[in-house]
Amino acid sequence: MLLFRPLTFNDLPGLERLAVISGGSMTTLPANRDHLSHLINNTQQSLRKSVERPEGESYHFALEDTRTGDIIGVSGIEAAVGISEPFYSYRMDEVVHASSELQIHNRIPALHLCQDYTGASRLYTLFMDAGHRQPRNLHLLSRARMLFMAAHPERFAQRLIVELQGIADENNRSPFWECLGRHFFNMDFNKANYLTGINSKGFIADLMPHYPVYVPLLSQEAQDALGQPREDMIAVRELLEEEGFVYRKYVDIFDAGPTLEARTDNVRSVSENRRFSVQIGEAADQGKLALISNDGLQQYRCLMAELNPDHPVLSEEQAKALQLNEGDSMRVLWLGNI
Amino acid sequence: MLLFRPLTFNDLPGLERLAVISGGSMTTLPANRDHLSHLINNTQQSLRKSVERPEGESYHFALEDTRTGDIIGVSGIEAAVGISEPFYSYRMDEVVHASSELQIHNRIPALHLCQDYTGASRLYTLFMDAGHRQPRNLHLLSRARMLFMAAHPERFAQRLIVELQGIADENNRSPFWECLGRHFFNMDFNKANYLTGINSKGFIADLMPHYPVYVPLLSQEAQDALGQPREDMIAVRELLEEEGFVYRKYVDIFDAGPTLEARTDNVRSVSENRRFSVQIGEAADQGKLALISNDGLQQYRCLMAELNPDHPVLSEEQAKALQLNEGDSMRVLWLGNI
Amino acid sequence: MMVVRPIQADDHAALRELARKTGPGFTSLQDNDEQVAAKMESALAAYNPDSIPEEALYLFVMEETDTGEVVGICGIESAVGLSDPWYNYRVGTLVHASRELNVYNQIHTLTISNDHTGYSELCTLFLSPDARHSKQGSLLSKSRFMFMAEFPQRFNEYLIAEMRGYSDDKGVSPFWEGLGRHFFSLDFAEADKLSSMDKVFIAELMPKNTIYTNLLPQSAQDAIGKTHEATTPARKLLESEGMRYTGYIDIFDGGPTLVSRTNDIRAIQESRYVKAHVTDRQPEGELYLVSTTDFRDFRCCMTALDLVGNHVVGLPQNVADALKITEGNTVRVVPMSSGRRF
Amino acid sequence: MMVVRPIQADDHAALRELARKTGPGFTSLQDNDEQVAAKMESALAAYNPDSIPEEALYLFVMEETDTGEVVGICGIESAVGLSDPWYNYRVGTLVHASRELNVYNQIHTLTISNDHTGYSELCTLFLSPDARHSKQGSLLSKSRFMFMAEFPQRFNEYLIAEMRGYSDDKGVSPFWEGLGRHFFSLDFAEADKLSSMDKVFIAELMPKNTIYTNLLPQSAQDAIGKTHEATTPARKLLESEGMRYTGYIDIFDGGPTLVSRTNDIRAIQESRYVKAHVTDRQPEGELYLVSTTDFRDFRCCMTALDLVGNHVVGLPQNVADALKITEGNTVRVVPMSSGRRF
Repeated sequence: MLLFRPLTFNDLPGLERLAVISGGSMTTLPANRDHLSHLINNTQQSLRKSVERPEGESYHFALEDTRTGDIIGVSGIEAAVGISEPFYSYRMDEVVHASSELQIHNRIPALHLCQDYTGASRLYTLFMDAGHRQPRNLHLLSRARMLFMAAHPERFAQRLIVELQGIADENNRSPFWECLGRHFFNMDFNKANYLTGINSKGFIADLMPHYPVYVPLLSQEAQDALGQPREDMIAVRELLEEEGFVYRKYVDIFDAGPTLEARTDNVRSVSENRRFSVQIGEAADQGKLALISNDGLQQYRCLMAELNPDHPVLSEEQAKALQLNEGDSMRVLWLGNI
Repeated sequence: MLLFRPLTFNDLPGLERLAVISGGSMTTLPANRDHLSHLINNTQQSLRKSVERPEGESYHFALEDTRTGDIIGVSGIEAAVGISEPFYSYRMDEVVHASSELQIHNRIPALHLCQDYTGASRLYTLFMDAGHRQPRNLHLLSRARMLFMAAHPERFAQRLIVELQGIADENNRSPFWECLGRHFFNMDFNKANYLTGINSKGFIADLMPHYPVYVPLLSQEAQDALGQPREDMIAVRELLEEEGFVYRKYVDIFDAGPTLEARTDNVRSVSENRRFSVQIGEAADQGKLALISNDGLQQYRCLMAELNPDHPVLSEEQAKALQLNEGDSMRVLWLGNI
Repeated sequence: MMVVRPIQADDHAALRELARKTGPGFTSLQDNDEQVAAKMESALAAYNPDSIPEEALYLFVMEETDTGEVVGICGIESAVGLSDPWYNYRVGTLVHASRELNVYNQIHTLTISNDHTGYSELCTLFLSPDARHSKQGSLLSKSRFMFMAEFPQRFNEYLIAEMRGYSDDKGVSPFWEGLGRHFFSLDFAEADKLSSMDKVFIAELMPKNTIYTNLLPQSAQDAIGKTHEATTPARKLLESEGMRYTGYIDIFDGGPTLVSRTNDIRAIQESRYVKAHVTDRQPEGELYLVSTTDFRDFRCCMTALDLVGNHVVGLPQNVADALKITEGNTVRVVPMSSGRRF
Repeated sequence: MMVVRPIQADDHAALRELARKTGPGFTSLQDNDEQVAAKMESALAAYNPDSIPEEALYLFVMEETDTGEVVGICGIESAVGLSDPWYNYRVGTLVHASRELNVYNQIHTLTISNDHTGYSELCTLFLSPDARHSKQGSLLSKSRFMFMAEFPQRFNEYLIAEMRGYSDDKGVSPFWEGLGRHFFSLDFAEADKLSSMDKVFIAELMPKNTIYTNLLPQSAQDAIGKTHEATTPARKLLESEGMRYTGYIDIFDGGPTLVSRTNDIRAIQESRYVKAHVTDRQPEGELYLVSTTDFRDFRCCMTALDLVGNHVVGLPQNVADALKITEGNTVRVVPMSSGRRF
C-alpha cells in the first residue's frame, strides 16, 4: 500500500536518495543533507505549531510503500511565500509603443521582476521515483496535499500557486536561462538552482535584472520557452488544470516555467471532498476510486482505494494505516477514471 | 414613467444640458457639441453594426421622463477599451527594499502606469440630473446597461470595469492631481480632464510619468485619495459591489479614483436576470420591484416596475414603452428593497 | 584667402550648389530645394543683432575671397530639444553583485534620456571635396568656436556634436539591427529616411525602459559609441579641442555624442583680444585663427602671426583685407592647435 | 620645506595624531585606532613595486623636512566599486511634451547608477589646521596628480572626487529628509553613522526606480549637487584642474561627484620632465610643483624655478635636499596653477 504522511527524521536517508536522483532539477530539493534535514525539521515544527494564519510554515510529505518502507515520492506545501525571504516571479506585461504620425501601434511584451505572489500558499517539491510514475500515484502524491489543506484551512492563504518546471534539454540546460539568467549570474543553471535552494534568496534581487526585459530581445528559443512546462510536467499541468488552476502569465525567473494559480477554496479537491463516519469491514468489490484521509496534523495520513460510494467501508488494514477507528470521521475525495 | 433607451440625434440638446450641469466632472461628457454628437453617432453606428467580438463600439443610453420628454440621465458602455487609443491606469504594486545586514524589510507601494485593462469592457459616463438622484433611478440608469449586456454577450468582453471618480473638493480640485499630474501637465485638473475628453489619448504617454511613482513621496492628502471614490460616488460603489465588482488596486491616473472590475458573466444583473413570455393585462397590486427590458439593439428599452414574481404581467403602457407584444420574450431582473 | 563668415541672402545659389555635392549620407544638407530654402530662412533670422532667439541656427560659409566662391558650410544650433524632445540613449553601468554567492557582475545599460535639452550643437559641416587640404577643414570647423567665444550669451553652457554611427559595407547599422528593428514595423532603409526628417517618432517607438546591453547581439554591443569611418577625422578634431564622448549615443545608429562645457573648449578658453598691426611681412610659423568682433560681419581666417608683446599681433595685408579690418582694429586670436604652455 | 611622500610604517604615530584632529565630519579618517591601523595596512600594501593591485589605496603624508613633523595626509583609491558596488544617483532630464496640447515640460530625474565602477578616486585629504597657509593645501591636493602622471598604469582612465553635500546649521541634510528618509526605518543620525562605514546598505534600501525630482520638497531639489560650505574651496581647487560636476550625486546627501578623464587633468596633462640644475640662487616668480620619478621614494615639493631652455630647470639646494635629488636628476614639473599659453 502507498501511504501519504508527513516527513519524519527517519526519512532522511530516503529523502536524500530522492534528492540525488532528482539530479538538482528541483530548487527546493537540493542534494544537501543539511538542507534536507532542515526541511524535515520545518515540517515537524510547523505541524506542532498552533497557527491562526499562515506565516513561515512549510509541510513536506512522504509517499511510503508500506510493504518495503521505501519512500518513493515527496511533495510539499509552503504556507505563505515571500514572508521570511522574497518570492520573485516574472510577470509578462505588454508595453504599447505607438506613433500616431506613423499609424504604428506595437504591443511589446516585457518581463517584469515582481513579488506579486507574496503571501500566497504554494504547492511544491513534487518528486517521484521514476519507477513509480503512474497516473494514480501522481494523483495521490499531489492531491493528498489538497485534502490536508481542506482539513486545515486556517493554515493556508486564499491564493494557492504551483510553479511548473520550465523547458530544459536532456542536460538540464534551460534555453531561457542561457539567454537571460546566465548573463546576470555568471554560472550555469544547475549551480544557480542549487544555490537558490540552499541560500536565502536575498541575492536574487542583487543579481537579477531589475528593469523590465523586452521579450523580442530574447533568443527565439528563450521566447518559445516562456510559460511552457517541461515535457514530463504536462501530466501534472493537466491534473492542476482539472483542479481549477490557471496560468496568468507569471513565469519562473530561472527557467520561465509557468506559475499556475487558483483560489484555494475553489480548488476541486479542497471544495469537493466529503466527510463520512468511519465504518470498518469488508472492502467494496466494485468500488469507486477515492482518496481517503484523516484530519490529523503529525498523524495526517492519506491513501488511495476503491470504496462503495453509497456506503464507504474501510478494510482493517486501511483503517489502521489511516489511524482511524470505527465512528471516527474521515475525509473522502471521489476520483474519476485515472 | 422613466424609460431607458439608446441615445438618438434628437437627444443632442438634452445631452448638452446634462454635460453643462455635470460641470466637466466627467472626462467622457465634456460640454462640447462636436464631441457629444460624435458620442450619439457612435452609439447609433455601433447598434447597427453586426458584431462578432467587441472592438471599437460604444453605447450611450438616455433615461427619459416619458411624461415631459426630458432626458434626466445618461449612461454608457464601451465595448473594449484601449483598442483605438491607449487606456491607462495606475497599478499600485509594492516594491520590497530589504537589507539583510540591517534586518530591515520595507514594502514600498508604488504606482505603475499600465494598460492592463486593455480589451476590457467599461461602464462609463453615468450622470443624472441632481433633481432625480434617488436610489431607484440610479439603479435603473446603471443596471439597465447590464441587462443590455446580458442580451448581447457577443458585443462585450469577459472583463468589465468601472472607474469611479476620485476625491475632489468643492472646486473640483483633486489633491492627487495637485500633487502628481499637475507637475507633468502644467495645467489644472479641469482643463486636463476636458482635453482628455475631446482629444485622442496619445498625449498621456507623452506627458505622464513613465517611471513608477513611489507613494511615500506623495503628499499625505494625495496618499489618502488613492483608490477612494468621491463622496457622492459611494452609493454607486455600493451598487457595484453588490453586483460583484471588486477593487484590485488600479486607480485613475488623474484623480486616483478606484477602478472596479468584475467578470462580465458573474455580474449579478447579467447572470441572474430571467426571461419570461410577455403577458399584458392588469398590473400587480403588490408586486416585486424589477427591471424589465426587451432584447433589442436600436429598439432596446428598459424600465423599472413592480411585477408579480409568479405571473409577471405588463400593463399596456409598459408593454408599449418596451415595444413588446403579447407572447414576445422579455428579460426580468428581480430587485431587492431599494 | 579663405574666410568664414555668416551666410547671407545672396549665398542662396552657392548653398544650393553645395547641397548638390553632399550625397545621401549627409542628412542635414540634402540636394533638395525645400530643405535648402528652409535652412537659409532660419539662418537669416538667427542673425538678428537686436534679439537673442531661444532657438537659432547660425550658419556660416567659407568663401575663397579671391574668387568669391563658396566652398564650405558649417553651423551651430543655439539650443536643441526645446520644440521637439532631443533623445539619446545614455550608456550606464550597473553592478549586480552578491557577496553571499561570490558573484560580481558589471552590466551595461541603455536608458532613454533628454539630458542634452537646451544644449548648443555643432552641426551641418560640409567642405567641398576640392577644398579639403591645407587645414581648411579645421578652419571651417573651429571658426565656430571663435564665434561662440565672441557671443557667449547666444549659446548654452554646454556644447554637443553628434557623430555618425558605425555601419557596415552595405550601409546597415548593427546597432539598429540588434535593437531598434524589434520595435519597428519598418525596415532600416525606410526608418533611416524617416529619421533624417524627424527623430521624434523613433523615440515614440523605441523601448522606454532601460535596456541591458548584454541581451543584445555582440555586433550591436560593439557598435555602441562607435563612429562611422568617414566621421573619424571630425571626431579627432573635436576631441583635440576638449570635446569628449561621455556615454551618450544616438538612439538610431548608436553613434557617439561628444560633449563639453562650452567654456572648456580649448579654442574658446585660450582665445584672446589683440590689436592688429598690418604689415608687409608674411609671418611664418605656427598657424592661428583670427576673427573679427562683428556679429553680422563676423569673419574668421587662418594665418601665421607676428606676436608683438602681449597685446599686438602683426598681420599681413591680405589677411586684413579678408577680415575687412585696418590697422589698430581689435581681433580675437588663438593658436590653431593645442600645445605646451611652458 | 614641505614635502609630500608615500606613507611609511613609521608614520603610524603621526597618522594617529593627525586622526585626532579631523573631527566627526571627516568620515574617512576618524579618531579611531582600528580605522587608522586598517588604513595604514592597506596603504603599505599598495606601495608594492612588483605588482599593480586592482584595488589599492595610495596614501601620502606631508612632512615638514626641517622638523620631520607630519602635518597632512591625502590619498588616491586606484579603483572604486570592485568589491562593493559604488552607487550614485545620476541627475537626468526628461522632456514630456505634447504638440497636440501645446505642453512642453522639462523634468529632472534621479537614477541609481554604478557608472563610476572602476574609476580612480581622490580621497582622504586632511591638513592640520596650523599648516593651512602658503598654498600648502594646494600642494597636498595636487601632489597626487604628479604621482598619477608618473604612474598612469596604476590608475583608471577616469578620476572622481566626492564632495560633501549640503546640510543646514543643525547638520540635517534636506536631500535626505526629502528622499531617503521615506525608505528607511532609521533617523538621519543613525543612517549617517552607518553610511560612514558602509554605503551598500543605503543602496539596498533606497528606491531603485527613477525618481522624478519635481515630486520632492523644494529644499531637497535645491540640495541636488550642492556642496557643503566647508567643502567649497576643495571643489574650486579641483575644478581649476578640470574636474567637473557632470550630474552624479551622493545617494545619501545629494553632494556632487566631480569627474574628469585622468589625462585631462591640467597638472597631469601639462607636467613634463626636465633635468634639475641645483643652484645657490633662490628663484622667484610663478610657483611650480616638482616631483621625483621614484615610486616608493616619490617626493613632491612646491617652489619657484629658473626655466633654462626647454629641458633644464634651476632648483635651490633646499628643494633638492627635500626631494633627495642631485644635479642632473630628472624631475617632473608643472606650474601650480593654470594660466595662459600665449
